[in-house]
Amino acid sequence: LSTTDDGGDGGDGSDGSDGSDGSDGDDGSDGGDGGDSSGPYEIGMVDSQTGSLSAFGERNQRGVNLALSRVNEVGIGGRELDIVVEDSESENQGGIAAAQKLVNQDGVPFLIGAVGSGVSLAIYESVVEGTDVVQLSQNSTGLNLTNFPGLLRMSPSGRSQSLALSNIITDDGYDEVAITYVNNDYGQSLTDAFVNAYDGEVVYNSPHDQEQQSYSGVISEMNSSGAEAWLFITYQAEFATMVNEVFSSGYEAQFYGADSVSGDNVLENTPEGSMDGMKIVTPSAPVEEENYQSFAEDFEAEYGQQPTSWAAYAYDCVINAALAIQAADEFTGAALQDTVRRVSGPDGEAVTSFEAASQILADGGGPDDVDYQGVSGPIDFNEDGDPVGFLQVLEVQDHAYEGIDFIEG
Amino acid sequence: MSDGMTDDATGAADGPHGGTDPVLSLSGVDSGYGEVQVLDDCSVRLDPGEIVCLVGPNGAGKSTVLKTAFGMLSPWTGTVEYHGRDIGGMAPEEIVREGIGYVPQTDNVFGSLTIEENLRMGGVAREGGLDEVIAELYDRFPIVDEKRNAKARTLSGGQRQVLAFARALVMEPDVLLIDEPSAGLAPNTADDVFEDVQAVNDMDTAILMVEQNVTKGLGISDRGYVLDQGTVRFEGAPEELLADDEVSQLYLGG
Amino acid sequence: MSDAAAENVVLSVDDLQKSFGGLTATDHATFDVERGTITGLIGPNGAGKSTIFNLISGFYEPDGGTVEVNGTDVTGMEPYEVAERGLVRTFQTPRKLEGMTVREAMLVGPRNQPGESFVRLFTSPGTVAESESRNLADAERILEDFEIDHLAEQPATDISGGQMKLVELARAMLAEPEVLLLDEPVAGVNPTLAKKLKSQIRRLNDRGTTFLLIEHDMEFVMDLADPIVVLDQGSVLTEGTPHSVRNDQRVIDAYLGGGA
Amino acid sequence: MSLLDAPKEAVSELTRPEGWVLGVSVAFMLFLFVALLTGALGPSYFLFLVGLAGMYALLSFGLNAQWGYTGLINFSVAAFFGIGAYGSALITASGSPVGDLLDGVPLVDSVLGLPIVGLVVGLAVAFVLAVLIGIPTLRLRADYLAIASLGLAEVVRLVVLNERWLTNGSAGVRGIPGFFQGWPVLSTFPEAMPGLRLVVIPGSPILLETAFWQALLNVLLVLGFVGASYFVLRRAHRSPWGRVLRTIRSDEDLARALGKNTYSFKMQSFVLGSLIMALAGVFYTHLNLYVGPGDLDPITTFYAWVAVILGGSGSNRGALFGGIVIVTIREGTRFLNDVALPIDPAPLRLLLIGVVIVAVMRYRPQGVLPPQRELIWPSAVDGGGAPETPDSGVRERKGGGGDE
Amino acid sequence: MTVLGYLADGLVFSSIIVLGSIGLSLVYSIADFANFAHGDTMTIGAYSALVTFGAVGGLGGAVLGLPYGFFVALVVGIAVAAVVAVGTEKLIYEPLDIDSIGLLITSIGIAFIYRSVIQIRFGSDFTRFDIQPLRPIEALLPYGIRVTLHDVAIVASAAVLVVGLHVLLQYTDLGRKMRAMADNPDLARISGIRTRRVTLWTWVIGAGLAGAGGVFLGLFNQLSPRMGFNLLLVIFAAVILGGIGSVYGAMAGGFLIGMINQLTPFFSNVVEAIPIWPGWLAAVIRGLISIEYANAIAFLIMVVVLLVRPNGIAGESAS
Ligand SMILES: Nc1ncnc2c1ncn2[C@@H]1O[C@H](COP(=O)(O)OP(=O)(O)OP(=O)(O)O)[C@@H](O)[C@H]1O
Ligand SMILES: Nc1ncnc2c1ncn2[C@@H]1O[C@H](COP(=O)(O)OP(=O)(O)OP(=O)(O)O)[C@@H](O)[C@H]1O
Ligand SMILES: [Mg+2]
Ligand SMILES: [Mg+2]
Repeated sequence: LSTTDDGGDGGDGSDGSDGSDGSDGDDGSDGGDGGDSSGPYEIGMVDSQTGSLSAFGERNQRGVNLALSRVNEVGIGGRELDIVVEDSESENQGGIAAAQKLVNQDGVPFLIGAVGSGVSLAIYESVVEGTDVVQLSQNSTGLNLTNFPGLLRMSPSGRSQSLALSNIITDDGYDEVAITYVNNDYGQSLTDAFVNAYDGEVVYNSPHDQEQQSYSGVISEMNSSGAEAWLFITYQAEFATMVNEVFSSGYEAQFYGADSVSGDNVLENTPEGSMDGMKIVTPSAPVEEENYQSFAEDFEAEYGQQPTSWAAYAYDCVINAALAIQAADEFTGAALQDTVRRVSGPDGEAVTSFEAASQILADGGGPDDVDYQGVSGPIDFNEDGDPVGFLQVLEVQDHAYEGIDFIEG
Repeated sequence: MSDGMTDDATGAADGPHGGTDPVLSLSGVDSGYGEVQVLDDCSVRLDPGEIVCLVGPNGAGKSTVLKTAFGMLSPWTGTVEYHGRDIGGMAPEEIVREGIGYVPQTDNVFGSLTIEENLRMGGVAREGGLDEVIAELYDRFPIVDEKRNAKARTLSGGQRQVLAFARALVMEPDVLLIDEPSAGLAPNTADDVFEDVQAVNDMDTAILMVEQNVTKGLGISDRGYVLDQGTVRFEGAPEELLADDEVSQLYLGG
Repeated sequence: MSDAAAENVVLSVDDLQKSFGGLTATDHATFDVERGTITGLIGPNGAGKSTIFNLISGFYEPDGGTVEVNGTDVTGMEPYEVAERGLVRTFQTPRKLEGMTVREAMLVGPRNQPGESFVRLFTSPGTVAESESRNLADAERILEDFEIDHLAEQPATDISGGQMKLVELARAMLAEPEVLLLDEPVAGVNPTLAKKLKSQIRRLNDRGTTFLLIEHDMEFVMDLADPIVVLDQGSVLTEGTPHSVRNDQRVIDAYLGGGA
Repeated sequence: MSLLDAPKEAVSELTRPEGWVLGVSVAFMLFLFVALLTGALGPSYFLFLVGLAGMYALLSFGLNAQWGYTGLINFSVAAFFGIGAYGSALITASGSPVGDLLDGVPLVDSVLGLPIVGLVVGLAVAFVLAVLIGIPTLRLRADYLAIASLGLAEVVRLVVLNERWLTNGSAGVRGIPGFFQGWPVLSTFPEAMPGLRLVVIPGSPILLETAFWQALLNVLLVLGFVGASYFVLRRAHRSPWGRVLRTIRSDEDLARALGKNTYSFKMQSFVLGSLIMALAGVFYTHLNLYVGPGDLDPITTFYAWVAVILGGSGSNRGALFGGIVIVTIREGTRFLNDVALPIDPAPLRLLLIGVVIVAVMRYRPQGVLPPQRELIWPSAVDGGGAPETPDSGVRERKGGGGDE
Repeated sequence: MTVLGYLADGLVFSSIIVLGSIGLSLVYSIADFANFAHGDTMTIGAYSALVTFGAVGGLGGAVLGLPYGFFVALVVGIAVAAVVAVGTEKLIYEPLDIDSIGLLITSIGIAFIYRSVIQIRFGSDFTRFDIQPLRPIEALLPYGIRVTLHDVAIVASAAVLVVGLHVLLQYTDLGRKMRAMADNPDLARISGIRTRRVTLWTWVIGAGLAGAGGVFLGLFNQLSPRMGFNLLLVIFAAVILGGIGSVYGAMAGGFLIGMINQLTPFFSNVVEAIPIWPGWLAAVIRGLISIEYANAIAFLIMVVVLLVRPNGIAGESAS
């Protein structure tokens, strides 16, 4: 039964989604391993290369490239890793079409994707569910994903962020808060969770659309709500606009934010001092840890800027996938389903780089003998497919982010 | 029916007439729209100071002759000459500057512009003296004067025709091509227009005119052409054409 | 008007008024069109003839006065409602139908085609086909009568000015209305052909169609129409037989001029 | 003229562009076929693309019935598409808020969840909305509908996004069954079919498994929708009904003068088009099994317009073709990825789509398959009404001698 | 925030919309199609200015909180947008032989091309001009008006451009020629109007203003490859509201739409305050007049305006 395919071209369409039954069952019939030891392992990624979340896609891409070079320096059992990236256009339709191509055409057994929570779920429901392809979302923090154990994600659920935020705001002594959130699955679910957890009064709670030219209406309403604590659950571009508008309108408030409002580009594009004192909760490995430091160094060397958590998530996705492939007996969805959690799970020796982890596997170690510690956190997927959240609390001081606290999910 | 007459037609078309050089001449022109040929070896000549009238059935190609002379269509073969210079295929906006004016059969005013603006647009290619000319035209066409500031769209069919005529005169052209100036005009107004045509002609403007009001049209003309199916079938003095039984029966409604 | 006369009146225009801004285009115009006549409507340019057509056919809403067709008040009705009551008009400037051949443009003419009901296309395709064949034959015949049958497959926009007028007229005739309002049907039409159209109009008239006819071609109108209504500055100047109108000094002054 | 009736004549009757399109299409089909056989093209993926093409074809059918026939400018294709999709999804999905809202209502309870009910509801909502939009706007100038529909699209999108009690808001609706859920045989067909393994080219087997059979069902469904719509549209287009619409498109006043109730005709055309768009939405729901507010993005409207214009306004075949072209452009450009390029492939793909659109407009401005020259009820022509008129034109007439 | 405050915000935003809508309207009437690449033309203007500003930087002194270099960048932004548009006209639109809807579709293709080129060159992330944002003008704060000098600069520059255009159209023949051409291009040529030249000028003016709008948009908010495209729908609404093809209508429409967009919070305060009966209606209205529906409200108001004036604010009444 064993066949050789993967003849170098991307479009072999032979492996991938094994049916639940059928002639080839779940043995290694169509795996690309075995006979062909020279061709690269091909996995897929759905990213927001264009559309409203394309800025995130770009950040992801940097992490992916860095990770790929790390992996391919070492190799996976002598073979390279290749990622076919398809564009979701930041929309469900595009995302599903992209995933269709990757899964049913390119036949990838492992799919990284997508950015937006809505798109990730749409892909899962319409393409991945019912097959044994592994889907690992790089950026989705929407709470709903927790209900789909088969859908893994690298970024922790927003719930822990929301809890953390509500605690911080309460601890800072504010019993009134004004919230604005980006009107999508991400914004809405995080906000819902926050409102549930927060004991004080939410005096203003309103969504805003992405990519508007002005949010002065929103911030003036926040201002008139009377709350002194303002919580922003939105993306960088939108947040930067809001900060500028707050600044040039002369409003004053204590800002809080969820992960997506932080980033170098926000700092660069907002006036000095306009956010000082703001507190942001973001999932991250402890920045002082050695593996993050080396990641950040490499990243700076390559791209001339600080990494963002989106780059870190994408980086970890790739490393985790590579380890799963190396640990698996064969290159099939079923086999990868088995190893993907275990190589970064709590059992085994904690290692912080692909090289080290790969070494253990090469030395005959099983998937449970490694515990890859990611640059975005310890990973350790739970039964819902969510990683263990490690949260960093950042405070803006002198127009720069400083870690002031570290919370274990 | 037409076969018998073609012979006369070709004979009439060539050779200068009386020795003067024509101001405008089409010789052996084929022309048409897209792939569809309309004019077939068509030759028409306009001498200085003349009024020439083109008559013929609907769809004969009369308007096409004017459009080809004015650069709206390029001749496929043959030449269009103005004072002996080939102007075939020159753009209309340039031909205006050469001194030829054109009044189209339909769509001949700017509906959304006022009468005044219509006249001003008629003079965009003028070097100067615009206001004087326009004042003169107002004098000559009271109908137009009355409605200076009305949008041309609101004019009645006949009023529009007058405005279109006046618009072409703003340039004080050397040659004027007019497509059915009397169509839709009341008898008295039509008479006025024919008088105006003559008046313009008296000021040394040669006129090539298409008319269906053959009696009046030919009545003021120096020469006439009968066009059918894109070819000149007859050419001659108006009296001759009107007198010819065959011509008058087939084309002039006699 | 008396009741007896009313029986015979197919179109009645009563005290119609319409102004545009400061300009009064129709000024208390009143006249009747009797069944079976070819009534001429003449008058100087800008007298308001086309405006009256627009008022009658429902394209303009009158400022005052009424229009009755066969005794029904149609004032303020939609044009299609007026047409449904048997009155069809042509336009002075011919309407071009883009993306259609001349034949198709003709086939729009007939009124109440069964195939114009979406449902019947599927419930009774037979009836649709039948009426369509009939209309096709009619259209073909009338195109021949008008000497434009060779244009049948020509795009309806790619024909000469005069040909457009012919299509416009032929199409309106295909509608077979009770009253046909023609706005300068032979302006720009070759005299020889115009003569033939005259007999077409007469023939239709013999078969019962009433005409209201605007035309500046005196030969045409005087030959064909009786009575003739003369309009000037929006109101009726006089009304009568061609002979009486022609010799009316006011008409000569306002309209005909010395040459006629 | 149909290919089925008389293939030979039909081929010989084709104009040059038609022949060209036919040639290219056949070549493309062959290419796909070979790709499928050799395993270079995954069969499930191929069927997915066919489904998408069918969906776009439906959208462009709908728009064509509005713009191509009647000249109605509708910028809310995405809204009607979304209404079809949401209507069907909210009725059938397990996680639908509508299910909770209507919980306990006796009769309704028993039909909720049936895709066929979803279909009916989706179409019904689209119908109502089309009529509501049509009433104020269709009496007025053409641009008016354009702007109102632009507004409508935005309003519908925002309502879907914000009214969580009804639509689940930004979370979207999930838990949607396949269209054939609950049907005898078909509902379990994909699972029941054995996984097949065909080897045409040694070493590149073709695997036909559950996903494939599922996709096959979807394709059958969309083919059914497309076929039915095409049948209706074709008949309507060549009928006197369609002729009135074309008259309205070119000169509404003329149609009115000839006694046509143009308002009613415009309404019919608008509603018909909207229903077909909603049908596309219904299909989409059961194809992707998930709908979210993002599916109402105006980009769908763009693509429908591009499909109609590329295909040729007013042409049903063109609309069908346009739908296929859109999928080829949108999804085919993904294969750019397989070629190594120095620049970021994603914007490049956008660039390529732009270039293709411009190129088609440049070289085939009237669309690839413009409508047939003349549209007359077919059996009436056969019935002997229309004589065989030659290809007209002045030239012809010359040969023909006198007119009298 | 006071009504004055909202109005001031509206004025700033309107200025940008007005610049965009004038150009769109001009091209609409002359070239006879709805140009979907207009938004991306704004983006081109903005990014050209960004590059220029990066090069010349804070040249010399400053007016209204803006270095001279910014005005240089503004001019370059205008020029580049105009040049690109003229190039596109010459290269793409002019040789085309299609109707207006075909041109519309072509312009969608053009829009994709513009946008992708910008994204390839600049990436998809947002950025800003390197100009320190300002605090609101103190003197106006007591009135509840919170605008900065930059906002004033935007409004003033837009006003200068609009007045300039007005003068150009009113005191030269160009405006009349444009209208003549829009009315009947064939007759325009017959009358001796060099229509190609008029078309090119139209593109220069339309795209130039769009470029300026893009630069101000960048200053007002931020730059991203989708910035102009995101504004396009609003601009279209403004143009149609104003009456298609009317420059002054476009100004009025742009002004109104910009205002409405910024006034939504104010409207929602108003409906909160006034009693509405019955209760369910109040709930519905209050639900709808909220910031989530800001865009929808703008459209609805537009539809209502059009119901009253079917041809737009400045359009001529229907016959
Ligand atoms: N735009 C066009 N495209 C194609 N064919 C045309 C076009 N305009 C006119 N024709 C055809 O060319 C022929 C000559 O048209 P032309 O307008 O020159 O006739 P004409 O002699 O002026 O007739 P009329 O007296 O009716 O105005 C006609 O057969 C007509 O069908
Ligand atoms: N829509 C309109 N708006 C303003 N004025 C109009 C309008 N339509 C017609 N008029 C004016 O009303 C008057 C009558 O016009 P109408 O078209 O009825 O004249 P007519 O008798 O048909 O003339 P003609 O014989 O020249 O066609 C004219 O002065 C015209 O300018
Ligand atoms: Mg002519
Ligand atoms: Mg008239």
